[in-house]
Amino acid sequence: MLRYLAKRFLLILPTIFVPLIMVFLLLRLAPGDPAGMMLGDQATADQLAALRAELGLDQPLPVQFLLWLKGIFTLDLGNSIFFREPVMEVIPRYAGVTILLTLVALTLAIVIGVVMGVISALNRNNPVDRGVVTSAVLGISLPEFWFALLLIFLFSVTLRWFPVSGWTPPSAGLIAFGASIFLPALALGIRQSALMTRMMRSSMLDVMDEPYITTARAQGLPERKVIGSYAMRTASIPVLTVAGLAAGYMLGGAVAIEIVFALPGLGRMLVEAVARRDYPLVEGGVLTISLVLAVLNLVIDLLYAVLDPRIRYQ
Amino acid sequence: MSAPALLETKGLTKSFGNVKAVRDVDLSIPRGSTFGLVGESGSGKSTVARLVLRLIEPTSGEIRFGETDLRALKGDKLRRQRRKMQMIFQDPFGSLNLRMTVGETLTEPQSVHGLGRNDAERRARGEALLAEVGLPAAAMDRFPHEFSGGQRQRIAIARALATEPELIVADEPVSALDVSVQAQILNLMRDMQAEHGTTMLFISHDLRVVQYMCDQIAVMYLGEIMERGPRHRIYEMPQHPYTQALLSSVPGSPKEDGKRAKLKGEIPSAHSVPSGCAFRTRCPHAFDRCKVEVPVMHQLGEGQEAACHLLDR
Amino acid sequence: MRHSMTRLGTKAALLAGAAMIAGAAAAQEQGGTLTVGISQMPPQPDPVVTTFGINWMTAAVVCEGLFAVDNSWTPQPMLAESFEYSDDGTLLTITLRDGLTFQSGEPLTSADVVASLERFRAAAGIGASFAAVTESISAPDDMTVEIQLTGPTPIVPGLLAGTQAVIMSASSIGDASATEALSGLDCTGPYTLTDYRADQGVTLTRWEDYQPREEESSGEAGMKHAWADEIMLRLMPEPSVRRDSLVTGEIDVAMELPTDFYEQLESAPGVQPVIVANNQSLTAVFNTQEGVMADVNLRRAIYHALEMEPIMLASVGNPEFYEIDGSWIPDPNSFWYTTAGIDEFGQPDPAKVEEYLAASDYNGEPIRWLVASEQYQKHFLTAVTVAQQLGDYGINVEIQENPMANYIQMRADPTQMDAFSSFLPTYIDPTSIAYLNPTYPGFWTDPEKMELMAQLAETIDPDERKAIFEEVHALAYDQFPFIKYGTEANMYGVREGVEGYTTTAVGGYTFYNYAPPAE
Amino acid sequence: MTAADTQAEAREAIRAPRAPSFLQRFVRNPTAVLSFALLVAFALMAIFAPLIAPGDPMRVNPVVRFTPPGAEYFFGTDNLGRDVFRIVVHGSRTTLLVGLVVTVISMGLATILGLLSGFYRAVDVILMRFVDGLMAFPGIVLATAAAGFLGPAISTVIISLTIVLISPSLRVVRGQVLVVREAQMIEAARATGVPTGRIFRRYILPAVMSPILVQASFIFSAAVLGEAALSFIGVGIGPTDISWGNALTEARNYISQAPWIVIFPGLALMLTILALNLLGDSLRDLLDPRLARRR
Amino acid sequence: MSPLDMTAAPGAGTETKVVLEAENLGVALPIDGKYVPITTDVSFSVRRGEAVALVGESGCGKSMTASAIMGLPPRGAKVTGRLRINGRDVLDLSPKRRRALCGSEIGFIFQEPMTALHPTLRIGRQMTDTLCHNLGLSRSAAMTRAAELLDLVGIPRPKDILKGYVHQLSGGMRQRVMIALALSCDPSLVIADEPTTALDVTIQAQVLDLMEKMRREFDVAMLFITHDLEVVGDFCDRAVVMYAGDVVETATAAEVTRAPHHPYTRGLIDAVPGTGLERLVPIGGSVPQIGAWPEGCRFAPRCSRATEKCAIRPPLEGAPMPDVRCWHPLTEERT
Repeated sequence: MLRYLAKRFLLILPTIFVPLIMVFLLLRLAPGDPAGMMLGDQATADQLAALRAELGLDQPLPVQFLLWLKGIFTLDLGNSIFFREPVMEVIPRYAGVTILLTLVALTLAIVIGVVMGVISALNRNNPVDRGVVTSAVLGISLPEFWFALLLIFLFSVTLRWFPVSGWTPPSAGLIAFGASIFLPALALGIRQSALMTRMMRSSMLDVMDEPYITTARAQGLPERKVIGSYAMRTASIPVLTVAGLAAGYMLGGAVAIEIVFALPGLGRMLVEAVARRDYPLVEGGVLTISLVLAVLNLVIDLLYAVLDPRIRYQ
Repeated sequence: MSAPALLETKGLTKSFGNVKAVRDVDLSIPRGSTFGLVGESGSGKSTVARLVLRLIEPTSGEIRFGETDLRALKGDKLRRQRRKMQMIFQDPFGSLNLRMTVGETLTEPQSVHGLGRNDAERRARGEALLAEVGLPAAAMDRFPHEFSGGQRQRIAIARALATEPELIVADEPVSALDVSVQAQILNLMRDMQAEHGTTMLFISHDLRVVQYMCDQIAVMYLGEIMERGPRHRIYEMPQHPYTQALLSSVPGSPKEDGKRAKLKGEIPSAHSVPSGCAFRTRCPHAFDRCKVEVPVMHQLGEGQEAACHLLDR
Repeated sequence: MRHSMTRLGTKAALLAGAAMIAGAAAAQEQGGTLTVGISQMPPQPDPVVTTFGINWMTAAVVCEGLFAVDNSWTPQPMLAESFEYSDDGTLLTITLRDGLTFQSGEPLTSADVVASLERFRAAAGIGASFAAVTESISAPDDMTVEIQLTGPTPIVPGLLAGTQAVIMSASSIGDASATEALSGLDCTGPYTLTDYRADQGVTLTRWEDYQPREEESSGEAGMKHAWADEIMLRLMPEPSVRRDSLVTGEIDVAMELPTDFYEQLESAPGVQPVIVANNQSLTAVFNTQEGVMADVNLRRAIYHALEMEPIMLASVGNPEFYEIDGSWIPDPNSFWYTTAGIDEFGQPDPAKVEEYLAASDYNGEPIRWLVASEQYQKHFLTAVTVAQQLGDYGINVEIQENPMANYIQMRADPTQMDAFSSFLPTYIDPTSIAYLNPTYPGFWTDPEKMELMAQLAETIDPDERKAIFEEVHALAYDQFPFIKYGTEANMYGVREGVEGYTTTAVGGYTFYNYAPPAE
Repeated sequence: MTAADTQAEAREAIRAPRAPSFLQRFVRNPTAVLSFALLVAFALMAIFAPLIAPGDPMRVNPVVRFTPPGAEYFFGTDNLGRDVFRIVVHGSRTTLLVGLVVTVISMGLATILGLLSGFYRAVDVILMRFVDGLMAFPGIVLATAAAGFLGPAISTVIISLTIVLISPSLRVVRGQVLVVREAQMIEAARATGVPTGRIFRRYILPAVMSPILVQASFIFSAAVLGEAALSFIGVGIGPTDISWGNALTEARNYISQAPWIVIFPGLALMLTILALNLLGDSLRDLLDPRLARRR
Repeated sequence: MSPLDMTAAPGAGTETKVVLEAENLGVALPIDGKYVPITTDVSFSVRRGEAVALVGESGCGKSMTASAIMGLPPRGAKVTGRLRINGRDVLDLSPKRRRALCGSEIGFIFQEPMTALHPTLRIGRQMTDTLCHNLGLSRSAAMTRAAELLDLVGIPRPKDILKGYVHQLSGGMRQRVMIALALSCDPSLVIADEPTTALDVTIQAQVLDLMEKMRREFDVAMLFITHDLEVVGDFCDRAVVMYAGDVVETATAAEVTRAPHHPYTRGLIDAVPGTGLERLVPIGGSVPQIGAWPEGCRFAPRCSRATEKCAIRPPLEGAPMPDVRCWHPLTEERT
């Protein structure tokens, strides 16, 4: 298992480098001056040049690239141009929010998806099922940032059940944290939960037709047990496999949600950092997201192995 | 055997990774005969079928088709050679292109091999083929899913006949069919073979079907041929313990001592073929020598051969 | 449009032993928490390292400079007790107030002032202007600072009234450069910085040992009340979020609201909009160095072709929030406010357009006009309305929209642009007006202007200076290196019960004078 | 004797009645018809936008700011006094254009590369590494970086969405090719001597065409959503062009005072995505040659 | 043996006790809103210690009948007629009580043990779930019992197997586990649905031997569902031949395999290649599609003996020959 883990982790590396290199090139070739963004409207040309030199932006591109590569391996991602702090210190502040948001949204999506999918499958073709299937199609078609706006309008502005926005870290109390993250997570998770509902439903329908379910029934096991521990056990495996994709989607989709709910997350930070041409920060952020995603996928792979003994990693 | 062999293999071997699916298979199929290859799952019989058709590349060994060295053929030459050798598959549903009409299915082999002068001629031939396999001409414009399993297998047979091949390899052609339909297809294939004089390599796990269809029979176990010979020798005086066990396991065969099972244990996996004689782990007569020495073929007369150390005694 | 203070405080003024024009309610006492929703936050509180004014907010509450600006944009002493120029006007001697300490407990001495000002001198923006006029800074004794000037100039107190020029203890500065941010602030202001999270907000706690000045509050100058026990600045980049949080009572003050929210805040219970009139000028700047716009007659033609009302309406939307006013200093309260050289501002004059166009070399070439994507309303909408109006005269504007990063880069390159949309706030001193700097994009280097600016820099008498500035102003209204469309107001919102908030463009961050609503 | 004999044996009729054509089945499927009709309606709206809602959609008219929906302004006006109806109608042009172009380019490339990749191992190994890399990374972030590079414009959105969406499409096509490649009909065709080119054309392409079509409709919907999301966060088409996502960027500040600014463009967006998703779903059912899908 | 034996009809002798009795059992499925009969009038009985074969080609309704007996017909199916298990009418039981019969009174052996055993649950867990639920054993007692059962069906190292998963076993082993599972709660009836079809011929022989042994040891009634008449002759006492949803002939296994009376049964025998090389006589055409049964005698369209009379559906009893649903039964003996 450990060897497998190590191998998987090494395999991640090339995967991560594709987006990193793309982003590096995109950014450095992009017009726009980080020094200008940093010093603002009234900086003189001399001051701009001095800052550029200080930031190493006057070096030729290949040199910058090599320095940056070297930085990755020495765990030194440089200093943020805007924050004037090491990227390694800036990123965690933002990454935590996004990761928590994604995890909560993912959990929400999986729970909603599994529950609704099972309910739907057990009521195959009756009004309950049709209701679930219809709302799932609607859910999949819901632009999450728009849905987020509607949620804010309904629950925060009109009903005042939740804070309008902003971030309350878990350290400030679980209830406050829950209240601040519920709507964003719901908005972020809604499409994925609809997808998972459909996936769970169809997977459940498939599994319910499997001979081993008939066996379980033929052994006299009560229906609750047949569904709860025999059918759902296998039916949820495909849901798990899409959880990795969903997590990736959410990490990206979090940008819009973070903007709408004013969460200090990585996605929003990246958009701002791109606007500010804060190269080291963008690159660090991309690296972080790729790593988080890779680790998440690894975890899902391992979970997959736990749930499905047919898959064994050597 | 006096008739010249149409298909001959020597030392045919195929490995997938470190799994030897087929080992040292020597076959000789006389022109115009039906040769049966029988064995349980994992015996490598289907792999042999694909090897002799060059659908997969052998690891080693020779394949001769008439005067042609099949292994020397490549690319377009090999493709053109295929006109002379066709295949019928187990699953008529999977082997037909569901998006092509029966007509297209039957004219395609002709057109790719340049048979027939024009489309009309090829279509006429297609209709004749359909009639031959017992389907109405109206079937030409239908799609495979509009037919029953038996009918689809008829279409597959018609397609195999379309290029007037010298050799047809049939891989479990009836095992997916109901008993009553199976008999139809077996009769059809026997008739076709009689009519066209086609040579046939017939692969099946069903000993009764093989007995019905084949003149020559080879019994395979774990990628090797255990015994081969003319039908009556194999069925009436099997010499290899495996053949004997196989025959007595067939339902409806007389039980001795109230038991059917001749063999203990399970078929070993192809990953761990036993040393010496591949069959020794299940053989009721196995002795020390079987563990270390691979038995050679013993000539037993009338072309019957078996690979067993017992025959040395 | 003019919203005056709702209530006048008396008791609080008595507490401080001085009169106040704007203050807290009669029953106001110290206590409570003031929560402010803010739109942006710098990564660190150090004001020296950034030229973006909005990022000075924290330091404006925590720190003080030698001078501070009053409501007429005139610098008044803050940490300084007094100051005087030498006879030749090249030496400025500043005496510090006695007995002041930093929040760390260290006493305020001239050494701290020298350290702070040396760092300020190396900073961009105003710091650069300061550096340009100073030879050296020295401390003859603990309470005295001497600034040796390069020549006679009156602008130093104005430059030192900015938040970038705040005085921090020398020990906290250490050897940090002007681009190296300090993580904390050790200053002399009424609040201490207790918590700073660049992604969330700031917590400021009242400093009990603060020693206020005794003059009445005016702008940033005078007495600082420090009503709230705690001031929390909460980062809320979305304006709608700040508004909604204000309405739901999560915050007491919502900074920087779009004027579109005005009616809504008016009608919402428990909150009210505050209009900061005369906040800034909306403008266009022309490339006077290269390209078609270098032609002064074309610039004149353009000015006379424009009708300002539709341009301002398109941009601002609500007529209550703008004034059609040509003064380059937008705030009429400012000493420097002038309309010299302007007649009939905002009205087109087709005859003059024809005349100047005929005099120009312009033949319908496209005018490359830069706007920043992030400034859709202020940049794009003004530009597009201008383009429409100019189109009637065959003047062909080609709007080029770019992200801010590219916009800043492109406008600095005289070969890449002919004009760009911009805006201009009120400055303490006209020499600070960025547009008048010859290296500022636009590159207005007219010799007459250069000469006038040099005089302005060296003249000390305020009235003489104003006369010179009016000449510059009139010159700009003849050569049109830039065009002003009008003056725009700003808006923020407060909850009912918040007292002492400012309504003037000067002193936008005087939260220490805001009294939180009673519990 | 044999022919007559086999005739007798096979005497049963050809089983099913003629299967209805794709078109017949399509027409009989209410979901397919409804979603298709909706898309056609949106397409017509885009094509005839200047006739349906004449005038410049970007024209600001501050005097009529925040007018609620009514006879003059069907969908009301926004904070700048722009006609929301006009914005919605004209916005469909951007949305559908981006969706269509992205779908055509990415599915076209994905099909070509997917076929190659499914058949040539070397191509496959390189391509899949690259695709894995792209997929290991949220598309929206990549698109943000690309937008920073290329500047806000429709072409930027098209390029970045194509880059982002080509990976999932390629995976689908390749997956299908790999499945089809293993199908026995391919072995049968090879055994018959059908040349490789013809196998591609007559066997593999038709077999992967259905999933490609289905995938295309989902890619279309993803592209529509992607354009809206990018424009919404401000890295899509710039504020000077019109799109539904763009319209929502500013509108989100006014949802409590003028909800119509948010509701109508969002609704149009959602209906388009819904129609595409439903079309994809029904295509998936309709294009299954076995017609045996339970659901 | 099972606690429900107490409810058995009084007076029934042990050796002749009827365990299963089906009377005009019919299953109909809803297709396009209409109930389509899949099987009709299926009547037969199985006694303790007896193996009865339900024979027929695919689509004849034999598996549907078996699922109806288990009480696990497909969704929406309508089951008609009468069904008695150990003397008790079970069709009227509530689903819950009906389910209670499964496992404890009826054991089930499926065709594909690979898919019939849960892929991601340990074998031990599956067996003990059954044992705990039906017999009220504790986990550890159930584990011991499960190991005993596995030992009984000839599985070496049962403890290890219990910790494993089905995919780790060979085909023959899987079917042994399946048999152990079916017998685990001491049922009085075991239904085996094509239990050897998926196995290789040598393994099939082993499994058949095992089933015979177990049948004796546990003294159960067995309903053996198969398409293979040869296996019937080998393994069963009596046979019920089904065609197109109907029982067409009921007789002893010997009679059915050697001297059948229904033309369909005869046709089946003739269609299988025997030791002789004479040409096979296939049944023409193919099995009608499920539910689309022909009017009258359902076999008539494929029958060489069909006459006009066959337009009327022959009864199982009262036709020319008892227990043969045919107007023109074969009377002569053929080898």
